[in-house]
Amino acid sequence: MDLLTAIQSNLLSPAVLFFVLGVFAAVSKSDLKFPESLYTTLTIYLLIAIGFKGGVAIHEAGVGAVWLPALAAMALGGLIPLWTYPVLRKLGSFSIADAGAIAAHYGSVSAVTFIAATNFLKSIHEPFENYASTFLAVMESPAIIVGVMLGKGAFGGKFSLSDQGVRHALRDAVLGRGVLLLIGAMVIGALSGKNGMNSVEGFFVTPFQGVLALFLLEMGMVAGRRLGDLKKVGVFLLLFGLIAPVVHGAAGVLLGTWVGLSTGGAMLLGVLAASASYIAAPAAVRLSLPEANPTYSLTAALAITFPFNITVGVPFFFEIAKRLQP
Amino acid sequence: MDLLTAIQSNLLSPAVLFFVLGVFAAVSKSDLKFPESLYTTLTIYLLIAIGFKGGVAIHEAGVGAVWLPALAAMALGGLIPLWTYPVLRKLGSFSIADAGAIAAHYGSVSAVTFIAATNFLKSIHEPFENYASTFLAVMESPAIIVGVMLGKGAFGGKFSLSDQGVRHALRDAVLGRGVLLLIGAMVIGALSGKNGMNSVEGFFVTPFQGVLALFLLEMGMVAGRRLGDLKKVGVFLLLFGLIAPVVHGAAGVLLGTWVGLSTGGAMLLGVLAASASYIAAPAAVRLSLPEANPTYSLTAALAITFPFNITVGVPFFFEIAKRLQP
Amino acid sequence: MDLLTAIQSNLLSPAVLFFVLGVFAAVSKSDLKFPESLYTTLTIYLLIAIGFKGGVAIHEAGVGAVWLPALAAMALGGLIPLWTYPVLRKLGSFSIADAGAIAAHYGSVSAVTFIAATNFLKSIHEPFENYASTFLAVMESPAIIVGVMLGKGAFGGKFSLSDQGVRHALRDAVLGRGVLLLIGAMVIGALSGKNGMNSVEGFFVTPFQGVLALFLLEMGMVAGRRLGDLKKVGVFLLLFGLIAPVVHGAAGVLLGTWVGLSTGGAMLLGVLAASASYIAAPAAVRLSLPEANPTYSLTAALAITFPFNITVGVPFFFEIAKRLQP
Amino acid sequence: MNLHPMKLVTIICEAILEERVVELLRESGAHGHTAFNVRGSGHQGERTADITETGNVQIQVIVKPTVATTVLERLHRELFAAYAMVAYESEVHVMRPDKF
Amino acid sequence: MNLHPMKLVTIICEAILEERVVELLRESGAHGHTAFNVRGSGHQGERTADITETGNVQIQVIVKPTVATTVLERLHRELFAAYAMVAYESEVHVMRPDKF
Amino acid sequence: MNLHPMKLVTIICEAILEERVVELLRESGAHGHTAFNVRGSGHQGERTADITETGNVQIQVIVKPTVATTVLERLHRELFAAYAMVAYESEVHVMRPDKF
Ligand SMILES: Nc1ncnc2c1ncn2[C@@H]1O[C@H](COP(=O)(O)O)[C@@H](O)[C@H]1O
Ligand SMILES: Nc1ncnc2c1ncn2[C@@H]1O[C@H](COP(=O)(O)O)[C@@H](O)[C@H]1O
Ligand SMILES: Nc1ncnc2c1ncn2[C@@H]1O[C@H](COP(=O)(O)O)[C@@H](O)[C@H]1O
Ligand code: NA
Ligand code: NA
Ligand code: NA
Repeated sequence: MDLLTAIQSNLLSPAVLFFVLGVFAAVSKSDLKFPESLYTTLTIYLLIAIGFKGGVAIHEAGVGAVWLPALAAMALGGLIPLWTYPVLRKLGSFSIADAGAIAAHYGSVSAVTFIAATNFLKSIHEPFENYASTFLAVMESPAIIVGVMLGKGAFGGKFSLSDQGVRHALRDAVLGRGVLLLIGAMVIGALSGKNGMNSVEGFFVTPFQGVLALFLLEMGMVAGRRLGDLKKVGVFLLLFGLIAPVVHGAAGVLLGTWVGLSTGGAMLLGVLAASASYIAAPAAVRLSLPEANPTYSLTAALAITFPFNITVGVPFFFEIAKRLQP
Repeated sequence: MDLLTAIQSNLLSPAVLFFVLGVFAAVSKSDLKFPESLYTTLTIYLLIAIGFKGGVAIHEAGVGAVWLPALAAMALGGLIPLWTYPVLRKLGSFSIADAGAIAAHYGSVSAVTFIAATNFLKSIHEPFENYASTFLAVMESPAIIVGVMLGKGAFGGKFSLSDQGVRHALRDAVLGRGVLLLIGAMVIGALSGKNGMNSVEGFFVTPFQGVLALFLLEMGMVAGRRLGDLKKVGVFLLLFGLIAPVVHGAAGVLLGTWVGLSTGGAMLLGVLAASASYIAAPAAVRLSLPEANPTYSLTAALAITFPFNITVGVPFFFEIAKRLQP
Repeated sequence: MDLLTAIQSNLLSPAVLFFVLGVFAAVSKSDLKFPESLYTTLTIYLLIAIGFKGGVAIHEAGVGAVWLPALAAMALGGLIPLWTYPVLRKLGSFSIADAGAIAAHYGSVSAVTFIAATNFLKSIHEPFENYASTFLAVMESPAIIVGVMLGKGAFGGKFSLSDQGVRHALRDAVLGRGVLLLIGAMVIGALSGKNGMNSVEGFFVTPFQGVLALFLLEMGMVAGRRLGDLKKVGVFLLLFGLIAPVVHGAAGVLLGTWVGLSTGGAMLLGVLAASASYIAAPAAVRLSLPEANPTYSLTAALAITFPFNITVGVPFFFEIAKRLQP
Repeated sequence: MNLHPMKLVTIICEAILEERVVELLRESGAHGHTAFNVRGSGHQGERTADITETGNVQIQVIVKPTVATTVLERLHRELFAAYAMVAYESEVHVMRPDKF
Repeated sequence: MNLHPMKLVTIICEAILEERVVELLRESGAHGHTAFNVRGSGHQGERTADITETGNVQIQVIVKPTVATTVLERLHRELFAAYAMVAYESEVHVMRPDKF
Repeated sequence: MNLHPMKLVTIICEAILEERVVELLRESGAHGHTAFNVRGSGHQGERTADITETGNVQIQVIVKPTVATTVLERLHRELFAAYAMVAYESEVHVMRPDKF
């Protein structure tokens, strides 16, 4: 399949189409509204399902195969803010807090983008390391910590652990429900193995794609409500939201290939690097960098980078991964 | 299978029995209560699932096969209030607002009644046009618009688009979440076709019947709480709630047969015509015709016509469709 | 499989591991929180699913096979408080109200413990009477009624049906949503039989184990929050929470064997007797015995007896059942 | 426009008490009430709302001053001692005094 | 610390009216509002919150006294007669009066 | 029956602040609190409650007048500038003044 066919088939997947429907619902001011508990429930479900499947994969592959690429993924997440921050400061003229906030979002990761990428691989029957969700789990926190430190002016000495907001934020970044559910379910998957999978497959695997579609309908509504903010964020951030994923994605694919991942696996690491967090990072950043304007980071992550990744980015990073594979 | 066996097997389906359990829970004042978010979630799920399946069917059958019966269905929905209204005014002595309100409910449709009918067809292995849910989608709004206009005294000149309630109501009728989810999911199904279906089948098809049973448990509780209102609505409305579905159902089957639908398809159009809305219509009517007493329309639609249709009506309209088939 | 292997494999089941994850989440003060409606929804789902499966089993086995063991189960439930109460009064020096409250909890049953036990049997391919959930349904109420009467000082003459709390509590014990859903779904299962099962299997059976795991994650959090109360309840109650299930479980297995149940069935009756209620009983007891301290009964039932049963108790009672079988 | 003084009594208590409190309000002469689920903390410790058993409910009722007194006195006598509960009264103004 | 008197208007009504009431508030000069779902009972009978159609919503708005009067008068004129609804005013104190 | 005047402080703010605000209340001398999720609009725009990140929480606390002042002042100093937030004080009457 060539890049264009891949993009097209990706665009016609139910998940992407439900995202578009959500955007339409928001823009047309329909009275469709998800109950908050549904959103929370879907989040819990998706995180457990990904984590559990990853854990079963670790059980099969052995920790020996996983630790090196996982460490590489973690490092990449923590490093991304270090080059994103100066770009945002110098070229984008953002305040210290805003630059740190945006850097935290783009270093951290989006679980749904990751799932969309695995779906794409499955749809073209491309194999990949099933334990790749480990990368997702370890990439969520480091960038948030680094970004918050940068946004607090860590290098100007204003960063302090006695700041209540920072304390709450760091605790949430390390022990937030996202990390807890992903890692927790992963450990459970690794402990219970194939037997465990057989028993819960009918809930965590069979309906998974449909649940994802439902979740993307809601994400579409949330993103759609932010479309109006696109004007406020300015041309620079708009371009940043398109270029950053391309750069980070390429870096991720490269690193993945280098540590010996398959084409599919390297592409997934690229997608993770390219993705920007819109669940864990916003909450942690809001608590610790209140002077940062959430409109910038959230609009860029959710209304620009996320749609770019799940439509064009996913097949694009796959193309890169194919060409880089030795 | 003869009519009686059909009725009996229909009565013993889990869906109908869970409805009865719900009525019992309400009447016995049990402390069973569904959280509101569960009801909303079930509604969203059912609408998306029906719409999506219908869309995939359109993908297979081609729009060419669908447009004529869909147009006929739409027209039927818009016409039903035109004869229902004078009957309610003259024979029932209802006020203008009340007659318009009830007419809107009976012209519009009930998604759950439609599903119960497709289940019945599946249980007796009777084929039908899978795209029939298109009829459901296009029949929801027209009757509401016509009924509200009648109830506002459209012909006496009191109807006005500058009335805030009317504006809100019409917008909801045309772009309410019911229509949005049904048509949206339908378009997605038509675009993503068999491939899309394969990926989300485990969520939107496999557990569907069970989710419906759960939803009917809740509907039973809602209907059960209205049983006490049966005394208030009077004998005329009680009879209307039983005769209207028979007349509308027969008209629907006739029209369906005439535009070339199969026995199953004609029966489904009959069931839709016979059904009365208790989700979209009540909200729209309440907003635009506040002087109408909701007890009349809701009790008739939910506590009389709905149970009649899902128990006796469904097999009955099938019987008619069989006899009319050339 | 010997007892130790059985315990080990039981400990590594996803359900038990998710319970542990929940305890960890609570103890580590993570921000993970389930929405209330999710908890209610999971409860409704689990009760209907168990009840329905039991009903289908009654349909197959015939009421003739079920009534005797069901009656025995019911009697056992009502009798347990009669010996538990004096022990708590004399040896534990609890007040009349507290002793009655705890006795009510330990006579009543825990649905999730029951499910964990059936899972264990399935995992070791041990057959059991599928209608055993009938025992669960009939054992919930009697102990609550007896326990509340004891706690009200029934024998000292202070018990009175004109007490509002008692009236509410008894009505809930007999017609609470737990009993209503279990018995209601059971009747529906018995009426709709294999056909009904075929239609709703994809919802009430396929995802069941996974839903249970999710529910146990929440139960783990609830139990984890009670761990701090372990100090408050004292050594006596701690021991009681471990010894009572062993004694009651052995009695249940004995009775089950005696009325002719299979090894698996006798073990299930034992598990039910051993289990302590933490849903129906707490609510009913709180309403009718407000002077009883809920910390005692809930902590014992939820933080001691429940974990004991689902980890060690289940394989242990199976071992007893095997040895008792003629 | 004429506004008339009324009392708003707010009761925050264990969720399982809702039905009993509403019954008590009706018996005391209230013609309506409003309720919703809340979480909180107090002398009986933390009350989380993720399961019904540990959740709270907030019940609000607008009544005439005399009814407010009856309500608070009955709550005091019948429920305060045994349950996690807070109740307070405040002054509000309504347009249709005959409604309450 | 300086506290400034403001009016808190509370409206409890059928859930489907939320959008209309919020529009009315904005038109009357309010600069914000807060809303949440509730259940209740009153002259129009019991309103259970398990389905949106029969649920209520409670809307709270802090406004200047003159705006409060406008809001209550418009509610009275436009919505009181036809819908299940209760509205009342009470006195609150805020720190940033220019916010309202 | 004796009723005692107390202050009810109501805080409406971004949902993610709940834990911090409750901590602040405890530090200021409150012995309890009540909280629930709400939606709303204000100077920071609309806050819909369908996802936690954009939802609000309403926190209510009954305290002695001096504690109310401390609470409002600390909110003003520490949180008002940076977050979507409204806080106000009102007068309520309780039966058990030692509880607060
Ligand atoms: N000072 C307070 N301010 C606001 N709500 C309170 C206060 N104290 C208690 N509550 C509420 O009332 C419930 C019962 O209080 P208590 O009986 O003190 O445990 C708590 O769970 C809170 O929801
Ligand atoms: N006396 C009251 N106190 C508190 N809330 C009330 C009262 N009367 C009515 N309500 C609320 O307002 C809604 C509409 O009232 P009504 O128009 O009287 O049916 C009810 O469903 C309750 O939620
Ligand atoms: N005038 C008002 N009346 C009632 N609630 C308000 C008002 N203004 C703001 N709020 C609430 O306080 C939140 C934060 O307000 P703001 O900081 O102005 O955006 C809003 O989302 C509303 O829930
Ligand atoms: Na990233
Ligand atoms: Na119709
Ligand atoms: Na027991």
